Amino acid sequence: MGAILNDIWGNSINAVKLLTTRLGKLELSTPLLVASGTFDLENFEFFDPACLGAFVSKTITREPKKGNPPPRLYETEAGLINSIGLQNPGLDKFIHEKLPVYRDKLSMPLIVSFSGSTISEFCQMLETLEASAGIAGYEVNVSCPNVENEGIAFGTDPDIVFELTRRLQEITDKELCIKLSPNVTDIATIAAAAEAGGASSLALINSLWGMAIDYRTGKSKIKKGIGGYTGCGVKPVALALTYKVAQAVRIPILAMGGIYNWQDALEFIWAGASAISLGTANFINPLAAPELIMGLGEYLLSTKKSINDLKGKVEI
Amino acid sequence: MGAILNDIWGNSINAVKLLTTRLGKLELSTPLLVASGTFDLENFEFFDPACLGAFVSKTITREPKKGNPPPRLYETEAGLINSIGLQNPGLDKFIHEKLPVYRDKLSMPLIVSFSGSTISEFCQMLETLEASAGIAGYEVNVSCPNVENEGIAFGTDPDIVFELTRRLQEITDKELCIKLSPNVTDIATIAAAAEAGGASSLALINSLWGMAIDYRTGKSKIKKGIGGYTGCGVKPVALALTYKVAQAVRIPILAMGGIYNWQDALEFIWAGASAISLGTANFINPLAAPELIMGLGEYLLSTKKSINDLKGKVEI
Amino acid sequence: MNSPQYRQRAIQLREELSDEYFILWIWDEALGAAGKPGQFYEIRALSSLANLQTFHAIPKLFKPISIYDNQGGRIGFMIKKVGTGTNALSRLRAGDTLELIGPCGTGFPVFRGRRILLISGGIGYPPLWYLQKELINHNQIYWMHGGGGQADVFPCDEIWTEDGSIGRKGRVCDNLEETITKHEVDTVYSCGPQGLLRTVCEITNKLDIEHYCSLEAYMACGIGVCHGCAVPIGHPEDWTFKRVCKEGPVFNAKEIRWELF
Amino acid sequence: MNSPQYRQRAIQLREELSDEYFILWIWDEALGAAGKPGQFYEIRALSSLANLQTFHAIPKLFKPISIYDNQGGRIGFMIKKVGTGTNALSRLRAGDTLELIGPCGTGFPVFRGRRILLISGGIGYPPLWYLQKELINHNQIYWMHGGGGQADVFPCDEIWTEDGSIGRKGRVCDNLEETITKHEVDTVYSCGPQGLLRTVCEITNKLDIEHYCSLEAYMACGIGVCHGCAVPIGHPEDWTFKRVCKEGPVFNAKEIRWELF
Ligand SMILES: Cc1cc2nc3c(=O)[nH]c(=O)nc-3n(C[C@H](O)[C@H](O)[C@H](O)COP(=O)(O)OP(=O)(O)OC[C@H]3O[C@@H](n4cnc5c(N)ncnc54)[C@H](O)[C@@H]3O)c2cc1C
Ligand SMILES: Cc1cc2nc3c(=O)[nH]c(=O)nc-3n(C[C@H](O)[C@H](O)[C@H](O)COP(=O)(O)OP(=O)(O)OC[C@H]3O[C@@H](n4cnc5c(N)ncnc54)[C@H](O)[C@@H]3O)c2cc1C
Ligand SMILES: Cc1cc2nc3c(=O)[nH]c(=O)nc-3n(C[C@H](O)[C@H](O)[C@H](O)COP(=O)(O)O)c2cc1C
Ligand SMILES: Cc1cc2nc3c(=O)[nH]c(=O)nc-3n(C[C@H](O)[C@H](O)[C@H](O)COP(=O)(O)O)c2cc1C
Ligand code: FES
Ligand code: FES
Repeated sequence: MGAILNDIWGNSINAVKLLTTRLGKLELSTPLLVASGTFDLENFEFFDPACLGAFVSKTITREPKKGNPPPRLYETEAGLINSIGLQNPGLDKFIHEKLPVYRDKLSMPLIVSFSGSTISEFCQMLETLEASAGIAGYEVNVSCPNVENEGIAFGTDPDIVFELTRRLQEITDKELCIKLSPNVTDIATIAAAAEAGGASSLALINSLWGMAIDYRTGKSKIKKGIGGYTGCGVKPVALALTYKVAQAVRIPILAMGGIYNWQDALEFIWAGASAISLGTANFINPLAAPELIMGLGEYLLSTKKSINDLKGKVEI
Repeated sequence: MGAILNDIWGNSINAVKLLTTRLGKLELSTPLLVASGTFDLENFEFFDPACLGAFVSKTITREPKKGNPPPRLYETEAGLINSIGLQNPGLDKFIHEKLPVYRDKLSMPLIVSFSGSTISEFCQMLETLEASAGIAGYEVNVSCPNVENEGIAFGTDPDIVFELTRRLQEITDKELCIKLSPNVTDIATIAAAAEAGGASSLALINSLWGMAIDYRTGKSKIKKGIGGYTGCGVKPVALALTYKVAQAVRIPILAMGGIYNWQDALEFIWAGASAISLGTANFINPLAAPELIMGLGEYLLSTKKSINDLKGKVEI
Repeated sequence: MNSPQYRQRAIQLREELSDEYFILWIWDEALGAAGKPGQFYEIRALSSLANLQTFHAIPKLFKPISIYDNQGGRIGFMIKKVGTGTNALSRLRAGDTLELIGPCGTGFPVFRGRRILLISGGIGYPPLWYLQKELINHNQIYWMHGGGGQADVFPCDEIWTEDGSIGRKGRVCDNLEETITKHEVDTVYSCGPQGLLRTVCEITNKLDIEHYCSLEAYMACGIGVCHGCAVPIGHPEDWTFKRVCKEGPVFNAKEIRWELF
Repeated sequence: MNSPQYRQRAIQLREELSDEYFILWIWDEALGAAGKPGQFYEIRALSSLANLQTFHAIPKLFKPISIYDNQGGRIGFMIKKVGTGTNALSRLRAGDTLELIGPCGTGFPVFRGRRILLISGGIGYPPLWYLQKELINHNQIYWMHGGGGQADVFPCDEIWTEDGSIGRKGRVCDNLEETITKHEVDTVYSCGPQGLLRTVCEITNKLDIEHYCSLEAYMACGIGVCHGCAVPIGHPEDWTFKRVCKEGPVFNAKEIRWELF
């Protein structure tokens, strides 16, 4: 692994071994990933890419998406509200313009996040992506409204999640990770449905609903009103849901939601995560990734434990 | 109204008028209440009770409840996780020991919070409470698991909420406020069900799920694992849900969730709340209530607006 | 003054004991008159909710700290830095403002004519200091205190350290049964970490000796309203959760249901 | 240096302009060589995530601040205190550490032999200061600046204040059409509050004059990855959301779709 870790641990091969983890079909050199929509190649100007076990790209849809009107961001006392509206260039442009660059530049597995508004749209997209080289796996973003089903988000209905996953796993042999929304009554049932459908891993959480209003003027800080809430303030929720899902499924969990440092990462690993992602933290601290991986590596070395030894071993 | 306000506003009758609000059947002298389980008579040692428009007591159940094993509390970066487990002396002791004291000591309307595990238990409790003097209204805590319905919490099923509310409103003519849980896929439908069933107001939010783990030892900070997350970090979520519910119903909303100061209170009023409650803030700042009401009063005076003028007028 | 009060008081003096331990002194005659040994205050370095708007710093909970000393209004808090709250307190200097809620809890029962053993571990020392001053003229007292190492021990009759750096090496409860017998102890007061208190309770229960034990708990309100600080108290078949901040922190050792912790 | 870099740099000098405005100077030759007028940095008072554990203070986002001056590595940021982030910056003194991400964005196009009008409002001044130094020897420049009152205005050719406390009374764009005609302006550069920029765009579009307008947006990443800073840019029938931090902050006035803001 990268120079960055060797610098700290004096070429210690042990730390490197302790950090490896498995996310479904992927063997990762570190348990650290980046959350879809919060990270891109530009961030590699700030640190050594070897920190990352895999790279998750921003969610794409079949057609280009303009995204939501501004303002799209507001920082609260303990997190961030965003309302990007899945702005993206669409599947074609992704495959012809972004993917070749990723193939060229990325030194770690690429996980492509995508979303659709009908099951067949998801399937078509996956078929097209399967025809392209350089993709190690998929993160399926099911938080888009389902046009076949009264606009209810895919991710809130276990039957739809089951059916969607079943259809998708028929198309690909690569890593198939379903990304769950926290804004549901019973995330464990949805997680179990994804597992039953054939998902090889789960990612959680996507953003919580959040809102902020200018107390002087009464104006919503976000143009669309309600946005997605992420960062430090959502950590207790993300951790609770990670634990719930870990109790309900056997497939690996990629956990995220308010992870800012290695201590946070450990909480999620104890709760049952096989890997973790940095999202909002990338904005708050450009060096969040290397600092996390160094702290985690040092902790593992000092306790002589691997990710696997700690995973899910929370004591209740 | 109380000396505390007159001190600040020079006996200004205007501020007093501007602060009045209506919560269903109750005319309140201020829009400030206290969240069930976070406040009791002891707090009145700290400030003038005239700050409060009404008093909400800790949730009672028919039988006494021992509550959850310790540790029950953990403070996170931006809030509090609790796992009290509805410890309470039960309905009988409440009526014979607590209620007389409240009747004696409270200078504002008393709203009694109660909970049950079957619809008939809720009804029986309400009948018993109706026979007692000194109660201005009820807050119905529907976050207890429903024993008739596979242990699923009452508050997560719109049909049950409708039926429960319908039955309860037949028993009482007093204020009937249904307190909603935020841990649901679609709070607006549940709110609408409560309104259709005959609720005269809604309270929200109860606590979010939350968890914290000691990163060194892997031990859950809360004995039961998952607890209820409240305070500053939940504010964006509470505000989003308040707005959603305000769009879905016409009955008044008693909003709470991370309100710490008057600026926070205003955000919820803009979003559609007729009244607001302080919960976790009572622990963080013993003077949160008077400071909030003074700040809010000064704001209303300076803008010559009443609660009613601002309520729900958020600009999206 | 029956119920806990809220006050903001200037720190009169700060005493440095070691890197980890320090004492904050305030002055308040009325509070001084109200406090009893074993009672505590919820205290905090002055924090303003206004900070939320200006600095985006979120104020945190108060922390329970025993009355260490009370000289008719000169009230002392002896504090060990262990985490966020106590570290914030450790940054305070004379002249800075302390927020207080208290006095909280019920305190120790005070007797006359007894043969008393005080036993404390680490930060269990401060409440016993205040207690022994109340007991000293009317009872025979033997005080044993233990800690991790040299920094964790304070004046008393018998010192134990786990690393053996001063006093006897081991845990302060290692010889407890013999000490109780040798000194013909009839009443024990204890305060310290859970593990220690549990052992002391086992021994005094076995010997059937009166024992008042001051428990710790994570607290939110400190005044009995939130039920966050509950501990299981009562008879094995008939116990309830009592509040450390209201019915406690001192409980009769016979009634503490350790098996339910 | 094509992409923004992350640096921590000591503040060399802090210059006080008024209660609300100040300048922070740092020194970095490589960054100095990379920066162009109209570009900006995401900056912050050094915050550590370690604070989360020790002080429970949650670090916040960086804030976009234009390059105000750049003398071959002596880089200045002129800042107005308006909220949390800029207030944290205002507490910095010489010797303190600044965190920087940049240079960000594309900056202003630079021409020769033009008749240029610079128009700025409030905190739109700093990027135009750096720009006019680049333009001054090769163009004819007229600079108009407006602000609320005396504290908000800085050296230029024509000053406006809303309260009339100094210069002409009114908004800096009140006489804009005449000024453009009188000075035979062919190129306009603008920066300032949205309302002002919108008016300036309307006028220059009507007169069909080249106009480069530097927009503001709330930012998270500052480097083009989050799409949080989007503004609608393009033709009325064929526009997309462009990123102020990457394709901007400077846009061609004709392409800014104000009707979609
Ligand atoms: C009635 C009572 C009287 C006390 N008297 C004193 C005193 O006189 N002097 C003194 O220094 N301390 C005293 N304590 C302990 C003191 O309250 C805690 O050390 C303090 O609350 C820790 O807060 P923190 O924010 O610094 O640490 P945190 O960041 O909350 O925690 C640091 C570590 O301490 C543990 N911890 C936190 N709070 C407690 C607790 N209440 N009990 C056990 N472990 C805890 C955490 O799990 C963590 O490992 C007393 C406690 C009680 C309940
Ligand atoms: C490309 C660019 C260059 C800039 N250059 C400078 C500069 O050289 N000097 C300077 O002082 N400022 C500059 N700004 C503005 C500066 O970034 C904001 O003032 C700052 O982000 C406010 O942050 P805060 O935390 O202090 O205030 P906040 O607490 O975030 O907000 C305070 C008030 O300002 C409003 N506000 C916050 N951010 C913005 C924003 N980006 N645009 C409009 N309103 C906002 C809020 O709604 C609120 O009313 C620039 C902005 C951009 C986008
Ligand atoms: C600006 C922004 C953009 C995001 N875009 C996406 C996206 O395109 N697809 C997706 O699945 N999640 C998206 N997310 C959610 C994150 O991937 C992640 O699930 C969430 O931020 C929680 O993690 P955090 O608290 O560490 O940020 C976005 C989050 C932010 C803040
Ligand atoms: C310690 C504690 C105890 C609570 N007990 C109850 C309760 O008995 N009944 C209830 O309906 N809500 C209870 N709640 C939830 C609060 O009433 C309130 O809904 C929640 O705390 C959100 O508001 P806040 O963020 O202002 O605290 C409790 C919350 C806390 C922190
Ligand atoms: S801390 Fe709230 S009841 Fe004891
Ligand atoms: S601020 Fe993230 S893309 Fe511009």
